[in-house]
Amino acid sequence: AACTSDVPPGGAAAPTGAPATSAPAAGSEFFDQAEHDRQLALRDQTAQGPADQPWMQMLEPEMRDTARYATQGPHHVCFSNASVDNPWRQVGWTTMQAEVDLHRDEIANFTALDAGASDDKQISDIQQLVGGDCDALIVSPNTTATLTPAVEAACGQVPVIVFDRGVDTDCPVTFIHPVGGYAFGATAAEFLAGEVGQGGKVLALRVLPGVDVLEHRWAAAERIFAARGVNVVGVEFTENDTATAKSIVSDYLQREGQINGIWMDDGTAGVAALEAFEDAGQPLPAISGEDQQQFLEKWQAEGLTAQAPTYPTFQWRTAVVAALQVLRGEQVPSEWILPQPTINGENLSQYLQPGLPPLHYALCGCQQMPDFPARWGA
Amino acid sequence: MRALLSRGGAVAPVFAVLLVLLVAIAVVNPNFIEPASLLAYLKRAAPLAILAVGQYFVIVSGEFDLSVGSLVTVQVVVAARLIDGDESATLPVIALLVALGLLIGLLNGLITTRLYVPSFVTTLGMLLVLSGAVFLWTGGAPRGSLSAAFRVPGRQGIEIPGFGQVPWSALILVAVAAGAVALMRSAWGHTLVATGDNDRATALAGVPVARVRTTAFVLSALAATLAAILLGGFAGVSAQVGEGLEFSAITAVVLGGVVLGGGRGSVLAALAGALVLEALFTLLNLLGVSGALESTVQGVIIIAAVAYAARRVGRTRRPPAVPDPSPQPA
Amino acid sequence: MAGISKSFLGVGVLQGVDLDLRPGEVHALVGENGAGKSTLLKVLSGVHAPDAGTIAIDGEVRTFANPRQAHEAGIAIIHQEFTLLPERTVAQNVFLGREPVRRGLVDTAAMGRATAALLAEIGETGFGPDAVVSRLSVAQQQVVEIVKALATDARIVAMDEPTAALADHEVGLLFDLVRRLTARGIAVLYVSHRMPEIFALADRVTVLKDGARVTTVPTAELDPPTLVRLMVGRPLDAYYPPRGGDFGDVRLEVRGGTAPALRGIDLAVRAGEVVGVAGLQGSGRTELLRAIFGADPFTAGEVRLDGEPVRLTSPRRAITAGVAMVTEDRKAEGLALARSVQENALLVLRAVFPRRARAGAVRTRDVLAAVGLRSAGEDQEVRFLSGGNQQKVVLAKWLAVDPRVLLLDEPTRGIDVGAKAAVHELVREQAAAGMAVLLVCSELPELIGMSDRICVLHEGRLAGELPAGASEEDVMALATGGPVRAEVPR
Amino acid sequence: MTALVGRARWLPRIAAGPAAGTWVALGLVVLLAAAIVSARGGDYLTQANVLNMLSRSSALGIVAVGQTIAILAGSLDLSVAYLIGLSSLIAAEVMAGDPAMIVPGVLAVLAASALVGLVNGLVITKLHVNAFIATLGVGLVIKGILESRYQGPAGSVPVLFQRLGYDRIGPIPVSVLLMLAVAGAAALFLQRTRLGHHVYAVGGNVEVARVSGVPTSRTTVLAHVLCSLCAGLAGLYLASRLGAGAPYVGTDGGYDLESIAAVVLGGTVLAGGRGGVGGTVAGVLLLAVLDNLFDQLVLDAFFKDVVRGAVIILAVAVYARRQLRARAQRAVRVPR
Ligand SMILES: Nc1ncnc2c1ncn2[C@@H]1O[C@H](COP(=O)(O)OP(=O)(O)OP(=O)(O)O)[C@@H](O)[C@H]1O
Ligand SMILES: Nc1ncnc2c1ncn2[C@@H]1O[C@H](COP(=O)(O)OP(=O)(O)OP(=O)(O)O)[C@@H](O)[C@H]1O
Ligand SMILES: O[C@@H]1[C@H](O)[C@H](O)CO[C@H]1O
Ligand SMILES: [Mg+2]
Ligand SMILES: [Mg+2]
Repeated sequence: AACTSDVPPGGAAAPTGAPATSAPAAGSEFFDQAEHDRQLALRDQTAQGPADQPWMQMLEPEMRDTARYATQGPHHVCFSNASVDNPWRQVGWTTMQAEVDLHRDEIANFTALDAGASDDKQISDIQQLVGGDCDALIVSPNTTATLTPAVEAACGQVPVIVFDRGVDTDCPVTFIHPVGGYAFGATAAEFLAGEVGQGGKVLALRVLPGVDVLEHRWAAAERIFAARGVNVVGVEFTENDTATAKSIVSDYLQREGQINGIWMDDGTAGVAALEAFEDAGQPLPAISGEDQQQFLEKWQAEGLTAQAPTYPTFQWRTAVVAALQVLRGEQVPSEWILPQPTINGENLSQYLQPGLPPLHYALCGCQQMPDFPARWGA
Repeated sequence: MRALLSRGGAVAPVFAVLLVLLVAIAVVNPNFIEPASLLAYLKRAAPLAILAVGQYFVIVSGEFDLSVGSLVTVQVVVAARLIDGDESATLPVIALLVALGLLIGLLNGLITTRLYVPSFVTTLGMLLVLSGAVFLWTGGAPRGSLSAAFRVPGRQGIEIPGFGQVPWSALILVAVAAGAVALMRSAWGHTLVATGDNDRATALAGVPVARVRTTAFVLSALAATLAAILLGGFAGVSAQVGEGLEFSAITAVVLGGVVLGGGRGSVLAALAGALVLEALFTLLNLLGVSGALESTVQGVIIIAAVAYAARRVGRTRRPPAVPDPSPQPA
Repeated sequence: MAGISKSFLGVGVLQGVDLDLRPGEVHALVGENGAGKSTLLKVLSGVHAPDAGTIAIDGEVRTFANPRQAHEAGIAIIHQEFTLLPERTVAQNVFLGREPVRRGLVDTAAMGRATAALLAEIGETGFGPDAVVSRLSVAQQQVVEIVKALATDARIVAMDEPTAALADHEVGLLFDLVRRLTARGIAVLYVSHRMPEIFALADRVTVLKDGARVTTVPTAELDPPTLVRLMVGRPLDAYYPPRGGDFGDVRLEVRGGTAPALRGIDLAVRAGEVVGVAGLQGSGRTELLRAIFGADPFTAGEVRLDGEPVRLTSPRRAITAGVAMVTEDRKAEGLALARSVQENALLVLRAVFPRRARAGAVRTRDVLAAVGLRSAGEDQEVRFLSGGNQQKVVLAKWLAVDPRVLLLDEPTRGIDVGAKAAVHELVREQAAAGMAVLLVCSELPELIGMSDRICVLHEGRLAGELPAGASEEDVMALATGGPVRAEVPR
Repeated sequence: MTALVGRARWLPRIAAGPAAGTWVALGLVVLLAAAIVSARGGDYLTQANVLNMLSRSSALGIVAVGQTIAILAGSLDLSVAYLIGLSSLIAAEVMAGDPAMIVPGVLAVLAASALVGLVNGLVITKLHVNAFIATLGVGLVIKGILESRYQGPAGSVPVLFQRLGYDRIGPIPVSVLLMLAVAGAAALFLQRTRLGHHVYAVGGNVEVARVSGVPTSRTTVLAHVLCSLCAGLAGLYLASRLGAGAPYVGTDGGYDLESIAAVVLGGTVLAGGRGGVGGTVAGVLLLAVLDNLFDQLVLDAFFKDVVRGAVIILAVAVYARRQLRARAQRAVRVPR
């Protein structure tokens, strides 16, 4: 029998030499100095595009021609989703569907497959979608390195739009993402270093190891804390379980006597961490959270010393917008860098909108969409 | 007390393990032996300990309950959505949670005993159904929020003059333990263990084994409900609260020397198994065993502790990994 | 075997037992329940390692670390407890652990052929090598058990109460087989509580008492009373307790009882009466008792207790109504093996009459004392008791509830002569106190000796009734569907 | 002629076996799926779709075959998911992109997984720890190693090795052939070798197996070694698919509970001693068909879980019913 191979041209994961992520040199594996410096600089850039539509804005775009992808509508748009296993992704997914509904004239069919956080399933999903009659494929990869070959294979057949976690290849028409994890982590760390001062005690709460966007956050923060002489009393993983987070913080309070700051790579357990201070009868620390509803509410109610860097969920809208632009043959940036606003004491009230679910993300960019807020669970 | 803890003269090994761990914690952190610290430890251990008590009933009757973890999540998420910050809704919603727990336990029990589905499968299926259903209902992420009143049992305590604050969790745990011991000493308790040992013989002795086992599943689900109230109270809404709790609870029960397959072991030892697990986490934390290697240490210690417990029990009969309630129309 | 000693958890079970087997002899091993017979066989077959003593075969000292090595040394054993895998076929069971291999794969064809040949040799025609064991009757399973032992080229075959679950004609076939084995020079070690078998088969008898050998004598120099005295340590009345005289009203009545394996059974038992139920293996005796007890209820027909119609649809209902049943398979249906003697004895009380549990504990103790339970105490787990002693616990459990109707399915299976007499006494006492007893017992002399009347089943129907003192021939005639010689109007 | 008769004798037995139900169910679900999809204007039984379903089953199939052996032996293995992750990493790191290192890489994975199986088996038989806890504990140990040594995908496998994950012979993916080969070998092992017979015996009743001269501990250990080897193979396959090793590839795929679910769906009794690989393959395919159907219908991810849970319970309830009926018939057999 004929032997055919679907191995992506050049092979998977490591087309040439070792990919960035392949050699685990302890600690620095996720640190890329150039990218780090670029992101920190990007924080100060002004984004192009409509200020009231941050999901349409872009930083330092290098536009690319897409005329060869232009086809007659209405289109069949496909989406391979890593999972909806956390509230961030849930809000994003809801927003994305709402965005699709805004374009029902152009999108006749929207097929989405959920890989349930399994790389292998997502590879098959992508193969299946590409094997169908999709006009464009949006991918939110589960793991950067391992999804690369599948995405590369897909690039040869349909225009591919990647957002959030990224892949190790340039073949997608555009890669959409906010400024990035280094910027997120650095912003939070700079704020805390300023609040607790040299020698101040900071506890770092992380979700889990191994997700690059999260690793970048800590990699940047770690450097800033070291440079500013902040005493990092612990780095713990919470797996986003509020009870675990609260227990960990209680233990540290007991051990350390007092803690001045809490740094988080993901704000989900922020309120639980603060409650540990309350239950121990301790003053609330300075804290860096995220744009999650319950954290913002707590912030407002308690008048926290806080800051919330964001990793906006509105990028899920951008992916659909970009797909349509590509199918229309309009130019898109080859790397679509979205702004990454930071919530602080001054602009808090501008972002906090009451009545949304506790795990809602404020930067969904969905406030003006039809069925808001009901569709987002209010 | 000794009589309570022992059987045939020998104190169950789990109590020795617990003592060693507590002493080790006290050595690393002398503050630990202060009443406040001990109470805090009990407070933290309470949800798992209560789950272990519930799981004990099921395991000693010869079954498994893998659905408790997802049931805990369901209960917390349901409570948040229904209460949605409304204080006055607290009690009615708690009543509803209890009813839901009752229903799930009943389903687990009836499917296992009436449809003869091995409980490992019943409750594995239930785990999938529950975790899927609750997020289907809430659209993927928890909604609403818990009331302050709902959070009292898990978060607060009662002020006892001259002693300080005693967490409600600790008191509830003591009550659950007392209730469980009383239940196991009743005729029902004896028939429950006999059912786990030989359900055919027990059925022929006039025991309605299907009902007895179903009751065990209901008790387990009610324990999960109580644990959910404490966990939700302790740390608020989360989609992850129940994750992995079924394995922790089963591990705790087995650490207590209770035999998977049924028919052997005491409820207090199962509860002590949960205290051992929690003490183990605390100690590893205190020793600063890095987050990552923690699992490895945990795995080794769990195997060692169970091996130690197994040394005392008869070696001749190796129970099956999964008991088989093979269809036995009684 | 010389100087064999064995103890469990510090309790001595065998003390320096000597035993020699000669080629071609049948050597009977007898003794009370718990005397250590099964333990000795298990030592011989490598299941237990002895604490002291040696085993020599043809003068060569051997030690067996596991059953496999004993197999290889030519020792085969038929255990007291079943050693079959219910989900596997007869051939797979027969060759378990010794599967023939050809070119690396199991030679299933050879296995089937050899099994078929063995089945033919023992005269079994009811099933073949491909039958799944769980589909066989208890007696058929016992046959498989025997074939399994024979399939090895054993020079020593040990049989632990092989006839306990066999019907008479199968016992006969087994005897033929044993004789053929010995003719080939194989030594047979034979454990049984049935006196007639010992005198029919054995060349020599070794008596064990409390784990020590009392004596070994040629059977020719023995008579039953002497043997009993050697075993029990005192002479025993050879007779059954006197029958009751004045029966009360009808306690238990079955009218048109029909179940999958029963057709229109009519039957009545009066207070104080012991009614025997006879029949061949599979004739429906167990089925009848289970139906009355509600374990597999009648699908049609009526049951009355003291004249009142009752619906006994579950054991619980039956027990509440005053019916008790000693089941024939104590391991599978009678005992919670990991629970203590006391737990087991009180189980029914706790389950159905929790208020009476306390008083019941006292009564249980009396019953256990009367049947002579040998245990390390009330807290001992039942699984560590000898087979006969386990049976005594089952009896105690049911007598503790003071039933109105007592259903006994093979109540003396596996218990020693002394205990048997005690059980007979107990049954009579209960009857005298007004209980109605329905007794199934495969040993005809015992059934006849104990019964005030005998109902004979044939293929699920009541073939007839016989009065007290009927002969074995009468019973067998009815049981095999032969001409009715003496029918007694009811 | 005789061959025909011989075969005919087997037919009813196969039809009555526990696996038959699963294959029938599989057939029905495929028909149902085809009907639903074509009613919505889709095309279900296309070659592409069928192959997609098949290749999706490969990893789970290989793991589940191993799990079948462990379960038949009266045990079970909760450590497979972590072992799969570990295996993928070992493969990718040893190979490190070098085609010459493929063989050493494969051998290293097989050695490591055999070792894990050995540990599982020894903990169960020598330390008398229940399989549930033993394999859960060993799984935790591996988890710790993964978490402390790796923070994400690592290593890389050479393109040549990726062909295992991507090549097709004719229309059939190599991975599917690999799964079928593993299943075939396992079936042959279980049905036609002494050790296979002993696996059934130990799972049916350890004590009976022991007094019958079966080396019970060795059999249990062997069952675990084979189960772990299958997990190792699955890890190799996934490494070839991903091009790298990934610590979470096993747990994210849920291969532990899912493989057990597939085995049970295939009619193998959880308590051991009854069942076989044929049913497991059907169980795996059934899960894949359902998954594929859900995808075609674009069902909510959470709804899938609900349906999966219900299907698993329902299927096993049906087997139990069949078994009950079989028993009832046995009791009804009125003597001739
Ligand atoms: N595994 C064990 N652990 C503890 N005690 C045991 C064990 N096996 C047997 N015994 C004890 O050893 C004694 C002898 O038992 P054994 O089974 O050899 O008696 P037996 O002569 O065969 O009696 P029976 O006629 O009732 O079968 C009994 O008291 C029994 O309780
Ligand atoms: N456990 C069982 N499994 C399968 N069939 C059974 C079982 N018990 C009884 N039967 C069937 O029911 C019918 C009646 O058997 P039953 O056991 O009542 O006969 P019996 O006269 O008591 O014989 P035995 O001496 O074997 O107990 C037989 O056809 C038998 O095959
Ligand atoms: O993929 C998302 C984003 O990377 C974000 O950091 C939150 O959690 C992950 O699941
Ligand atoms: Mg014996
Ligand atoms: Mg019978």
